[in-house]
Amino acid sequence: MAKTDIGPPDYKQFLPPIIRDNYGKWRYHEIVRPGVLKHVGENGDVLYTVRVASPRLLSTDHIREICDLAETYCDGFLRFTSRHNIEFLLADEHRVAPLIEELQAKNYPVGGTGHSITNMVHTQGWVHCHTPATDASGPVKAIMDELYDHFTHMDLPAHVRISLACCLNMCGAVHCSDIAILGIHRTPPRPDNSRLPNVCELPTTVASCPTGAIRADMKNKTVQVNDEKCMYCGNCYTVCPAMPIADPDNDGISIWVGGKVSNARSAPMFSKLAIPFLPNNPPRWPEVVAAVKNIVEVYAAHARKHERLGEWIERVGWERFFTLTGIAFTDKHIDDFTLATETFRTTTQFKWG
Amino acid sequence: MAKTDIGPPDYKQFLPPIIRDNYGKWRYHEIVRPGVLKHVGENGDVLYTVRVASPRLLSTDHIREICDLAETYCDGFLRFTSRHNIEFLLADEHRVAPLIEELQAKNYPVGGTGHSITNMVHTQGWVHCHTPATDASGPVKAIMDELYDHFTHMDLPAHVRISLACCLNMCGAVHCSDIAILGIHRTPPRPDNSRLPNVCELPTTVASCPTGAIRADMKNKTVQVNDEKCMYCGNCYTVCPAMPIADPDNDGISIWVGGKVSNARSAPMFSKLAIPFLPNNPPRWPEVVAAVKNIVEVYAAHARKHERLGEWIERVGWERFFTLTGIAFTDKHIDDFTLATETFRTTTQFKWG
Amino acid sequence: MTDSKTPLLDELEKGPWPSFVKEIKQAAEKKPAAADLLNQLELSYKDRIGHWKHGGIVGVKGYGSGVIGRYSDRPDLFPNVQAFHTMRVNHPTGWFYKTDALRKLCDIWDKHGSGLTNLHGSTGDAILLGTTTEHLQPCFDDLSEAGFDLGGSGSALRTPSACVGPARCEWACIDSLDICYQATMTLQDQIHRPMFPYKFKIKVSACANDCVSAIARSDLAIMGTWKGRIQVDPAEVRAYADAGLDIRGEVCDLCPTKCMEWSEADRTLVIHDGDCNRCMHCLNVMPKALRPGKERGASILVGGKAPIVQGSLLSWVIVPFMKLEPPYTELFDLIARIQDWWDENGRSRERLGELINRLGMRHFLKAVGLPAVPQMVKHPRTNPYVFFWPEEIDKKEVK
Amino acid sequence: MTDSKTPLLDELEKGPWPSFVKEIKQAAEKKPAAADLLNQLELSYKDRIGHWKHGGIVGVKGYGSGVIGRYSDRPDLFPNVQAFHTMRVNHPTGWFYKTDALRKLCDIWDKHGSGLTNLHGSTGDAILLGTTTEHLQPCFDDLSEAGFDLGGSGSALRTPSACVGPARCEWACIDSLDICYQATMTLQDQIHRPMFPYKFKIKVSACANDCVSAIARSDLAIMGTWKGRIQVDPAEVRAYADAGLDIRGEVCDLCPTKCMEWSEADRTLVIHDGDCNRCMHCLNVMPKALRPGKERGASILVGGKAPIVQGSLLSWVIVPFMKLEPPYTELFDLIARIQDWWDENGRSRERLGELINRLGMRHFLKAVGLPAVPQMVKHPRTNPYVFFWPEEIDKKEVK
Ligand code: SRM
Ligand code: SRM
Ligand code: SRM
Ligand code: SRM
Ligand code: SF4
Ligand code: SF4
Ligand code: SF4
Ligand code: SF4
Ligand code: SF4
Ligand code: SF4
Ligand code: SF4
Ligand code: SF4
Repeated sequence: MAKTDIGPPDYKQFLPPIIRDNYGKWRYHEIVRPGVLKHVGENGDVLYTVRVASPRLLSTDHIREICDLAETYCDGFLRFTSRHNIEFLLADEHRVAPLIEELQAKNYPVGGTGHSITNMVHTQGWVHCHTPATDASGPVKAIMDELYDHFTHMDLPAHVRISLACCLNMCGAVHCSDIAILGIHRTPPRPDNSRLPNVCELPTTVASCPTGAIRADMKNKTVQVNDEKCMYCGNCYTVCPAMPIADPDNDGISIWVGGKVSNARSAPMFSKLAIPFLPNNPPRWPEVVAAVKNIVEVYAAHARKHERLGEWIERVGWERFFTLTGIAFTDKHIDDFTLATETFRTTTQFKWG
Repeated sequence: MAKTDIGPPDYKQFLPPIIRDNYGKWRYHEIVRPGVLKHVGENGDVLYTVRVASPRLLSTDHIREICDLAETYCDGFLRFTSRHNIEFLLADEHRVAPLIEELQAKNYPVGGTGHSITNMVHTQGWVHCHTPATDASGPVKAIMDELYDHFTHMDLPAHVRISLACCLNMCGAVHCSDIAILGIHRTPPRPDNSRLPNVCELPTTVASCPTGAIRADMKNKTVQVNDEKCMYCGNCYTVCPAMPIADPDNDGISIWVGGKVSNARSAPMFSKLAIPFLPNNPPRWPEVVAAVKNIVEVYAAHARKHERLGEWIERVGWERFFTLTGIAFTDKHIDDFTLATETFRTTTQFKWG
Repeated sequence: MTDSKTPLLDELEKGPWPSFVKEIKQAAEKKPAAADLLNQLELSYKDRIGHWKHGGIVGVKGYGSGVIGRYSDRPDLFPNVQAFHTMRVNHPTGWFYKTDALRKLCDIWDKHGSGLTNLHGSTGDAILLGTTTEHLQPCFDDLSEAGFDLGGSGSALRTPSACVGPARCEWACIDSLDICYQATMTLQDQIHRPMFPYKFKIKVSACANDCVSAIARSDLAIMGTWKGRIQVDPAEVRAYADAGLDIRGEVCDLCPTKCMEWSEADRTLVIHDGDCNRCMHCLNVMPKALRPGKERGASILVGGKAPIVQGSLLSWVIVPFMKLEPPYTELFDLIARIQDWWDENGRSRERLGELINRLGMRHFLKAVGLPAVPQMVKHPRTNPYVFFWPEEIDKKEVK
Repeated sequence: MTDSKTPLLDELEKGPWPSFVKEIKQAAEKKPAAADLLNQLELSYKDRIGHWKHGGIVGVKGYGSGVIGRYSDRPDLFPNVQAFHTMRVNHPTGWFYKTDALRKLCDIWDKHGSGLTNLHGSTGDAILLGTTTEHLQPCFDDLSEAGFDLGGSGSALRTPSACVGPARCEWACIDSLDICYQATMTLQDQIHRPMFPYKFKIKVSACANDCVSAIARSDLAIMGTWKGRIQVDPAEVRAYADAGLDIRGEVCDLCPTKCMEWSEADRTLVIHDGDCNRCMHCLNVMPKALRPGKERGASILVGGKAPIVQGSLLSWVIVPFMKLEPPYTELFDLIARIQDWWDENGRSRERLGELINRLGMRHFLKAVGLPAVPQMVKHPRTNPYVFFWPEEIDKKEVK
């Protein structure tokens, strides 16, 4: 029988020799051009990294093509980044240009470094998950097609991290992104009274609701949803399959802005609601693409160098953000969950717009 | 029968002629010396205000003495401030010096303007209220004796507003003061099962508890307190007299810092816990006096001009505040009420101390 | 000395700060109640505990508020404070007095009460400290005769208060005194007859310095402000600089929006008013040179309160700008709509802020008819738990 | 063209960004499951709704996690994705590969699955996307043979991840890769056999830039940092200035603690390290001139998570500084104490952060034996609802 609990392969065997030699002894780096990092060791060694975009959803044949490239140019050493890009690791400066040439010939976008828009962290969507309110890969493709030049050029005030999650579970961890695309439902779940008694535990189902909208109906061994208290998070569906919530006409996408993760300059911040709802309009989600593009452009035009989207908004104020982007402010932007009072303006300090 | 609903006397009849003439038409003011304001009207009129401290608790005979002074120097016009000081209003510059002379002779402290410590907003304490965990007037007297020079001199970086409330009801509105003295209980209420059924409504009593520590005991028509969930706020006692909470050995004072109300520079801020507990040590509360003095002195030594206590702390960081003041940080400083998570440090940005 | 009955309190006669003990002793010379107050207080100092019982319900005819009942828990020892109720007298707006009015108050209180007062309580009332149940009505009658009325207590509108404002302040953007006085007069019924789920406080500050702590201490805060440019007198700006003010360091650097630039070279101050959030700091430092803009009005905030029950709240902006001119119809209509909604939905002992928090700001705004604007929030929501109104949803039958 | 069965998806083959549709089509050439995935996805694009059923429980022998069960809701139309489970393969720490290992993965997946993958999932696993129940065990056997193991899913420890750290970054203050790898190896049992109230995630970033989003996305975040002075190379600082970097504007002014001073005159940079909060900004802008201080270790934070159920949380500092050297005993002991407490007290589907919030930080600190320090909070509490421990109270009998 197969061995269990062996854990992943030891990463050390996958480190190229130059990294093994300079492990923990790098002195500095430079971005020599978009997508190309140059790391210099204390001993003068130089490592080049060429970063290319990936659709993340990869076929094995495509992976083999990537392996071919890595073998030709990098002695077979490569890595993936925490945002799903591919990085070719080269000890030999002379191979950098030829690699890039071949990459470009094969339509691999080279970029994603520095003050650019790098790959979008995203999720499964209609490709594999059971709870999505939108697709993942489709909107990502449509958005990145539009923002392509910002991947290959470092022409923004600072890093812009865009992420997508197809439901409120937020597997794409969009809660701290410069721009977050979040699939949302807008109608309450519809308990299937015939199936529910067999497939769901009542107490768990009731407890799953963050707003207490679910009441157990002991007599019928099912549950009732108080539609007024339901904000369509879908958590009840996660724990109880007999409470479907997807709704083609009312599911869609919300847009969030101003989050960040790094501790650089400002502390990490949550993303905040910018646009409560845009329709699911496959295959290219034009409303979503336009909205994201607008935000990026307004940011690029107004922010100062090194200023992340959220830092810029904090400096100029949210009222200014809404004015400049032309996004409508609605009652949905005003929090009404448990920490709502912390977000209300408790000062006369504000701008007119 | 007496007329009802006549409302207060119309304030306009109490305005001195110079104010009536310049109402809404003041051009600027200067603080000519501590306690003396000079307001200049658009037409060049000049109004002098001489501000003196008051113990707030005044006997009628003392009020009459104040009236005498106002009649001698101000044609009988005076006002009180929102912090209980007395203000003599003079149209005639020549009467200012004589007034001050007489005030000083009679031991009225002149001051409380500009970057000073003005009067302490405070409450009833043992003089009149039924829920206090400490006295009000006594600690105020002891503290202001010690800080007297900061009332009569404008020698601090900015305004320092000190307030006192003798219980968590916070009538002294200490929740937004530079330094707040707050009476606290530290033991749970003791339901008096014999009286309770007659004097208290069970549902109201149960509902009064912010932490859900009270359970109705329907059988005995009384309530039970879960000591572990009780944080001694005393609210149950407010709604149900049969739940006394005062405890001479464990009641005392907590100290809070860094609140402010004005919108100048920074938005209004709540006061934050500095010292969880100091004993009730009448008649002069030496531990409390020393603690307040220490905070004022550390602040005075380190803050920049115009920087309120809370603004200074926000700039240097709370870890630095605790280091500089030598105040011990404890688990009690860490919030565990409903908005606690908003106060936890969600960044690696901090100082070592 | 040695045989003082109040050795502990005597300690508080020492020191430069005016002594409340002296006040009580002064009153005690004439009033047995004041003497017993002193003695009971001494006992509290000894026992480290209060000696008042939970207040009872007492009052004057036709009113449900204005009096705080109070009884000693040691009437055996201190019979003259067996009952020791306070009367809250609505102060003249702005706490302005002419001495004749003050003297009248003193005379009435010497006649009916302990001779002790608080000028003023922290809500703003002139507090007459300690009388018996029998004296309440006659005292009220005399007060009324003298032109005074009681303030609020209990689940009523509490005595509104206002900063000194236009009477003596160059920054007043609204007539805080008149607004407060008109509110007090218009809402008399609410002050005297508790009719609400809990207390309701209104405070008026004529600028953002908030000298009556309206944002922190009132359910409804009216805060003067302006639109348009700060009025700059360039000559006076230079005069401040000449007099040694470090305009860059003390003014520009402390401007929260960093919208001011001081050029040392040509000695001019530029303000990018579009970015200014009217915090008042620069005006505070240079009152002679800078004045509020010309289009004036108020921001309205709601929900401020102390911690009981759900925690302290600072007030929240609900109207960024409202013109305020007599008879303040728009303001008073809004207050009425707010109170109606609160009255209808509030639980007992639930302040306005707590109710809004419980039901959600969107319900409040809809009920009182105010549009959502970004000025209402520090930042938009961070959680995705967004409600949509039924009318916003595509009604097609869901399969 | 006109008779494409997937006209909607075809649209997503256009444009410069790499197309996932092309990937699926490529796999579909060999794999009927990929072909049916494509067709079902086209239907979803048409219907604007997903066509997967709620996942079932499937897995491999001895493990409770690592596989996500998935079934089509239209097996009638798409029989080849009737079952379409994913396998989460624990990635090599740092996502480093040599091509032979990657090729082995591909071969195994071509043998057992759809030929489609995610490199990588957002927790970090190499995701093998879509196979049948029958293939799970054989696929696992082949993976194990090739040196791979599954990652976490369900109420288990999830696959830990780490930033590239010392392997390729000059700022690494800890060996993020080794720590992550040791944690992964030490805690194998927790990864494979769900034993907790809910999921638990560990991420390691070797500096405050947090390139694996540890603070936002893990229950336990290990963040490299340093004590002492930033190492400054004055010559390189000048070189940056010479090359045109605006050191005052781009570095000093953006320093959050304003603890840096650049003197244009003598071209020197002074850092008041005592005020520095090690945000990394200045190092980021001038990597050649500035380096982290020499005493290195980590800050430990806990509680980060996405919104379900009680709202998103960013992690909270619980240990400001811990030296981290192999075998990391102090760290692993702390993790064990934390998990024990959570396991004992947590309700089903309650993440660590939510539990701490429910029971109170003081209980957590006491249980895991950590002292309260100011670094744990943005600011001390503002509400007066303070608990005292019984042992802090004067025990004299209360009368
Ligand atoms: C490769 C990668 C780590 C890994 O283990 O995979 C990485 C690598 C580097 N990061 Fe990062 N970061 C990587 C994800 C992140 C993330 C996580 C994320 O985006 O999900 C963050 C936090 C993002 C956020 O704040 O929302 C992150 C925040 C930073 C920062 C801080 C940026 C800021 O100013 O806020 C720096 C510093 C800088 O670039 O000046 C940085 C710097 C760097 C440096 C320069 C470090 C170094 O000296 O080698 C590396 C090249 C950066 C570049 O792309 O220009 N890295 N970096 C990740 C590449 C992702 C990608 O493919 O684009
Ligand atoms: C008389 C009074 C109003 C009243 O209607 O009674 C008043 C009067 C003035 N205040 Fe005030 N303030 C008065 C209570 C307040 C309060 C309320 C409080 O303390 O409870 C505040 C908010 C305090 C807070 O933020 O916690 C307050 C915050 C200010 C500020 C903003 C200070 C800051 O920088 O944060 C100014 C501006 C300044 O002084 O530069 C100000 C300025 C002024 C000016 C200069 C306004 C003017 O041009 O006339 C007045 C003289 C100030 C002085 O004392 O130096 N006043 N002022 C109150 C006097 C209280 C006292 O006896 O000491
Ligand atoms: C007299 C006064 C204190 C003083 O010495 O100045 C006072 C005294 C009492 N307050 Fe107060 N409050 C007084 C101003 C305040 C303020 C300050 C303000 O109005 O600006 C506050 C904080 C602001 C607020 O309202 O939130 C305040 C917040 C409370 C609370 C807590 C309310 C809350 O929602 O958190 C209570 C408890 C209650 O209502 O049951 C309370 C209750 C009480 C009671 C009636 C005690 C009780 O539980 O029944 C006190 C009667 C004392 C006595 O025996 O005379 N008092 N009370 C103030 C009223 C004088 C006046 O009319 O001018
Ligand atoms: C595959 C993946 C998305 C992706 O395409 O990358 C994923 C997919 C699912 N996640 Fe996730 N999560 C994935 C990373 C995350 C992350 C990101 C991270 O780990 O950094 C998060 C946010 C961080 C966090 O954990 O808080 C995340 C937060 C959730 C949640 C909400 C948890 C919460 O406490 O808020 C759920 C709901 C649940 O657990 O029931 C969830 C549930 C799910 C389930 C299992 C659906 C469910 O309700 O049972 C999804 C299965 C999809 C499928 O059919 O394959 N997933 N999930 C990621 C795991 C791949 C991997 O192992 O590498
Ligand atoms: S975000 Fe929601 S729909 Fe998308 S993969 Fe995660 S759980 Fe599934
Ligand atoms: S969708 Fe969310 S809010 Fe609505 S009933 Fe289900 S768990 Fe509750
Ligand atoms: S703070 Fe408490 S004890 Fe003091 S007067 Fe107010 S209610 Fe009474
Ligand atoms: S004192 Fe406060 S916390 Fe304790 S039982 Fe009474 S209401 Fe509850
Ligand atoms: S609030 Fe403003 S207008 Fe009113 S007195 Fe204070 S400074 Fe003047
Ligand atoms: S009022 Fe405040 S924000 Fe406006 S310019 Fe002056 S200092 Fe700046
Ligand atoms: S987190 Fe820091 S150490 Fe790790 S890769 Fe990013 S910048 Fe380098
Ligand atoms: S690391 Fe950040 S806080 Fe420290 S000196 Fe550099 S910029 Fe300033």
